[in-house]
Amino acid sequence: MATYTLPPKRKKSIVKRLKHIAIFFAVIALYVWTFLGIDIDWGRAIERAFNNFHRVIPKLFHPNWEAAGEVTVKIIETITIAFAGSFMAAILAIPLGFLAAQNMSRSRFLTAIGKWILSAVRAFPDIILAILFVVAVGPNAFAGVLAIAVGSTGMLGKLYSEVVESIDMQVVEAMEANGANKVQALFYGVLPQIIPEFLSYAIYRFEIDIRASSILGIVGAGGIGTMIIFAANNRNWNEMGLILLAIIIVVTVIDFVSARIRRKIV
Amino acid sequence: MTKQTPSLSQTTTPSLYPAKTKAQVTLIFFIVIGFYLFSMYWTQRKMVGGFGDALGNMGVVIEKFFPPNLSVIPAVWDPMAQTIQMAIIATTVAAILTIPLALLSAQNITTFKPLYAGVRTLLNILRTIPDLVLAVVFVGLFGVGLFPGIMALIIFSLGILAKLISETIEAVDMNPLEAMRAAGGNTLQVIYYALVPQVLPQFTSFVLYVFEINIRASVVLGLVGAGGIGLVLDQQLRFYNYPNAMAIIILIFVVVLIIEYISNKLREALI
Amino acid sequence: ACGSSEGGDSAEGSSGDGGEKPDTIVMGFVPSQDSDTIADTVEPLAKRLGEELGIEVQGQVMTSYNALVEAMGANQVQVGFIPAFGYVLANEQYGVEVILKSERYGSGTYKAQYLVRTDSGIEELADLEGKIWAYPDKGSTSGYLFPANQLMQEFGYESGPQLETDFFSNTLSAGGHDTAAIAVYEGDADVATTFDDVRTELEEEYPDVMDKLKVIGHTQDIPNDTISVTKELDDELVKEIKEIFLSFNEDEEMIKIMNEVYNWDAIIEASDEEYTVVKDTYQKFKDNIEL
Amino acid sequence: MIEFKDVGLVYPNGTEGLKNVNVTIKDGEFVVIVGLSGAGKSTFIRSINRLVTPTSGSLLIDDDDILKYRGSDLRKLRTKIGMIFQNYNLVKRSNVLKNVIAGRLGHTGTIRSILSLYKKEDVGLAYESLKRVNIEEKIHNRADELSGGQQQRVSIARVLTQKPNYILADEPVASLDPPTSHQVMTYLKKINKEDNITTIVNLHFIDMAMEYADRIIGMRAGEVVFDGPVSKVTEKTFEEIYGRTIREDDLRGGAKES
Amino acid sequence: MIEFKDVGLVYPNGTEGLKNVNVTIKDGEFVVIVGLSGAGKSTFIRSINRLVTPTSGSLLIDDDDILKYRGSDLRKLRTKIGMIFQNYNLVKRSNVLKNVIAGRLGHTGTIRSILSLYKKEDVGLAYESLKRVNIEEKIHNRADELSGGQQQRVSIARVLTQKPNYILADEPVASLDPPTSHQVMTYLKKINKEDNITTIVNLHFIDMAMEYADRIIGMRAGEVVFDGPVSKVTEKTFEEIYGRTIREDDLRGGAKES
Ligand SMILES: Nc1ncnc2c1ncn2[C@@H]1O[C@H](COP(=O)(O)OP(=O)(O)OP(=O)(O)O)[C@@H](O)[C@H]1O
Ligand SMILES: Nc1ncnc2c1ncn2[C@@H]1O[C@H](COP(=O)(O)OP(=O)(O)OP(=O)(O)O)[C@@H](O)[C@H]1O
Ligand SMILES: [Mg+2]
Ligand SMILES: [Mg+2]
Repeated sequence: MATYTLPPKRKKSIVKRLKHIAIFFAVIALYVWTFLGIDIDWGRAIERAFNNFHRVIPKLFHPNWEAAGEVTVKIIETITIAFAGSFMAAILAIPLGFLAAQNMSRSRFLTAIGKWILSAVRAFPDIILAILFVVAVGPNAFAGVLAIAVGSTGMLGKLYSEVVESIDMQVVEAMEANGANKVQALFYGVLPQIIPEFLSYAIYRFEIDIRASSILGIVGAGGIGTMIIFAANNRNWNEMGLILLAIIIVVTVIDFVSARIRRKIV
Repeated sequence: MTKQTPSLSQTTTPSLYPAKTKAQVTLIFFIVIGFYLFSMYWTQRKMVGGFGDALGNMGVVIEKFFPPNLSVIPAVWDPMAQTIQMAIIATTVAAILTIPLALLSAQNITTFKPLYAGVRTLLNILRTIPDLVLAVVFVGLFGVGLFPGIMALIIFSLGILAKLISETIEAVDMNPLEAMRAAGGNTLQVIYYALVPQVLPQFTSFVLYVFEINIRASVVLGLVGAGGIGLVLDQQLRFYNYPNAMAIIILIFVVVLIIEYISNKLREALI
Repeated sequence: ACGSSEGGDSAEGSSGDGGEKPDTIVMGFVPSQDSDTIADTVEPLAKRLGEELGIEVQGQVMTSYNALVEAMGANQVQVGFIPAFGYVLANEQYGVEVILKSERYGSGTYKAQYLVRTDSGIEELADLEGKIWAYPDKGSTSGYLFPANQLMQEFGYESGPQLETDFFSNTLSAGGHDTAAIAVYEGDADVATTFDDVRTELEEEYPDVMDKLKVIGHTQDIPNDTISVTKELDDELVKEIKEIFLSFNEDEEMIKIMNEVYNWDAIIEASDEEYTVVKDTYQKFKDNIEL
Repeated sequence: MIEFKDVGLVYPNGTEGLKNVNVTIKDGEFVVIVGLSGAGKSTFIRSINRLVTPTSGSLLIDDDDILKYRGSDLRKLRTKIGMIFQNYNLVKRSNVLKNVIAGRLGHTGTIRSILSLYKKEDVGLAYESLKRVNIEEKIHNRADELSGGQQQRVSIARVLTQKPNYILADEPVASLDPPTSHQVMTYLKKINKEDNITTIVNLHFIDMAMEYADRIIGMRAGEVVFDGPVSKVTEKTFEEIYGRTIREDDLRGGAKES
Repeated sequence: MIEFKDVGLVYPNGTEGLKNVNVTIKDGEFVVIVGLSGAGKSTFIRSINRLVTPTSGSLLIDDDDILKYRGSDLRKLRTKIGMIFQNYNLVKRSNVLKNVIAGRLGHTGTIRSILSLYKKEDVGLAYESLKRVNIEEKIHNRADELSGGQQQRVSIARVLTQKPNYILADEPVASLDPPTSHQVMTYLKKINKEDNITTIVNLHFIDMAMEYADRIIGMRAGEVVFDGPVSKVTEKTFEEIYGRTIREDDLRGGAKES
């Protein structure tokens, strides 16, 4: 085989190269810091897991059927709470999502405000949201609804804004070329592009909210969350097994139903 | 040059959607709204107070959190660092484990149906388990400490990541993969050359997103003895040191913002 | 964020502020972790109370006493079943008053214990110096506050943090009494401070726990969980509530329920003074708990 | 009538999109703009409905300078100018009828359009337009179920529904294969003749331009270098537009690399 | 040499992609396949490197029946057949060099290629190939920064780097404008002549086919309806391929809707 001339090396600016080297070492340093900071005795952990395996795992697979009735009632309660909360969040997140989307407003300031609000909501721990709503409406399921609504708005708003940022703006331009005003362009050009994603994210969040056990326990909303906490405190693994089974079934059913609804609407 | 005037008889004016679709969508709509109204009624039936003082009551509590006692921040830096370290380890391990799982649960890569369906089901089940349950079960298995916390975060992140990334993989342009195959590449080479560059930016941003989630999940982990900032926050609340708690919340917020900033920068660099 | 729906139609009306008799009473219950069975319902008590009072009584179980304290502060909850420490906070913040407390094993108080491995060679509290201490969490009366206070007095430390770093070599916040005990059982810590006696709860999973772990000491008496009321509640009504609860002690059926569900023998009268000891302990930790 | 008077356009980054353009387009004409990539064809066309705004000169439509239009004036202007895009710019997830009826947005109140309460005659008009481009049987299909040529026909129907006085088409056939391209051009021409709508089209293919245009405008580097009827196109015209003499390849718009 | 012997292909859904195809292609030929959309052109070409597998008959390459190839045999086969696609199929986010060197994947060990440890001569070969299509100065650009024509040239360079005995090109110019199309065809022809690589190309445009091909194969509904040198193409050939007589439009591959 003939020898070929090699291509010229890529001309990278020194700044860029230094930047890459800096990032490389920063990452290495981060991991060194991490592993130095966290000491875990792996051998012991594994040995321990081995010893404890029989105490926990088999029991999870032998659900305590006696609690079936109660679990059913509680999970239905949880579904209603999670549904009402996610629904409110799905609506609340829309204006925030649009506010935080870069391509929806020319004002970088407004966008930044939107993003900040969403980050702030997400940084707020569940327990404090829970306390606030208990204080507002008393300890009951509705406090759970409100806590879930606000807690979910942060994540949904962020996801929504990313969806809005990814739409095809040419279509919006075509609407404007028709003489449509901003609102019309929104309804005809933007909404059809985002509705399916908004919907799937809302449903995804609904799933997560069904699992939002700790917050519901705190506000006294009842529901499956309280059961999880008590099963854990009482080391009742058999009951935990049943609760898990119930959650898996419910989430799977929701997955199935929502997939069908999505297919209709997408 | 006759401008055609549209004939406006009923028969030539079609409806916007076929009647069937219309009926179905309307039905779904009413079911959803109906269930919402029912849920609202159901969850409010035990409400005693009404909304009269809701905001006032909240105001009273919120006031107690202010002004935040920022002087505690130096003291809580250690647990914060511990939380970040836990999140780093959990996210890294989850990101590595996600790669094979996401490939196996992407329909366009794993053409062998049973394998695909199996992995997908496994991931769906993983995703259903509440983080608190994971934490409790792992404490049961490994005893208290950082390890069960990290394990819970890993499993929790794995469920989310693998789903998001397998969806990204399913959306890639398959043409370059075909081109690589046509050039004689084997499966690994095809994936590495044609698939990896396409999913890398999304992968990074999802991983960072999960990292952020993991930082916040540490609040839950504190409850089961996994340490970190969550434990400290919980202690401050229990002792009614709300201004201290607020300072910690602000610290978490700032950390999340920084991660978000880095995440955006990295994404820009990669896309 | 919360204004998006109309008022609760089913609510009977507003709960009275200051001295009026409300239509509905809400009873909040934070189960005590310092007990070997953790009850998950307040329903039987609420139902009976409602019947006797002729007022609707709603019972809600909550998992955080912070939330219950705040709810009582906002008068969203009028009657609270609060553990000792939670009561102290509620009293300090919102003037919540204790009227009754539970009686277990024939006593209105309980103790915390120091658990060590039988083969560890630790015999008395003084041997604990330089060891690893596992406690459930810092908000636990029996798991942290009382033992810490006792050790501080006995060995002359000023504050909790000082005790943790200077007396002990290391500490472990285990999240629960059971996990604290297990940490010692497994060798991750040398001493656990828990309620007396957490080992009974673990016997099923760890059959040899009674032999492998031994108690080397107890703290002073801690008053049991309270039944407290908000200051807005009408005095007459409070009196009535108190009497009804006390009357349960004569009721065969209720005694059975209380025993089965809450592990209580009886409900007895209590006064704020009994909790002074908890209050004092809390005061010691309040300001230096911030690490 | 559209009159460009000394129109110039400098993009924010300094690129000169249009230089000193003077062109008058009479009602009912079918004008094709040709030129190399980057010559300024799109800029020219998009100036007319103010998707871009020239930075100098004046641009009169029906004797009114549109360069000073803002807000509702602009929307009114756009209502009477229909536009067809290279990538059709249909809302892929909406069905054909909904896409087409979007052409009436400028004539419909905001509330009414949000609630999808169209006037019967608007729906009728939309259906009529679909019939004119022979695609009425796809009325309830989603736009993304259609082939490229069908999508472009839907976008023509959308413009027809708008009942514009002018139609602008920015490389309407660049994404289509040759037979479909001819189909689409044929429809455009037909509409131009039947409804007497002034039509301005950008094209890459000079032979296709010659086949359909009444008049050809050649652009190069932002300037108009040729403007005249098809019959006046000569070898020299090609030289002006492409910067070299005509070759056999140019008949397919082609050029071998030298 | 490539020999189709009674080759048939039925897709899983029942569509007959190929029917009874008997064709022999000698080494060094430049063959163009023409036919309507859906005629089976792609199926024909993709059978040769087994991206699709015929369901009957036998397909010999260098006297070996490739239809029974699996696994590593198949990869070895593909290594000696280069393929060019309509949409270039480059990895948009990778740079040009990385895309081109991917042509050597079949010759490189898995570990080596994942660690990006290319042999010096492979890199040199890639650079040489880029030079041959005159695009060496873009070597470090990302693929998505290039224009369509440039991307197609990169994909030709990728194939050249593969050093194949055969080149298959499935409508390599369908996404390109005419001048660029000719450029790309010219490069393909040049490589065919210089390296004596057997080249098989699908085209829509019959006139472009005539300009570059040594031999034309016409397909219709999965069958070969014409096979002969360019000189033998007559009006009748068009009839056979398109099902009607030749019209002016066919020279641009166009057809007005009747
Ligand atoms: N938004 C913009 N910002 C800056 N420069 C632009 C912008 N749009 C176009 N240009 C530049 O203006 C010049 C004219 O562009 P224009 O799009 O009008 O060309 P064109 O003839 O339509 O080309 P093509 O055939 O590629 O569509 C080009 O140099 C282009 O790079
Ligand atoms: N994967 C497939 N599954 C089922 N049928 C297919 C598949 N691929 C192609 N076909 C069908 O096989 C026939 C031949 O298709 P092929 O792609 O070979 O045509 P073509 O001549 O390349 O057309 P075009 O010019 O549109 O690319 C068509 O009827 C097509 O619909
Ligand atoms: Mg253009
Ligand atoms: Mg094809």
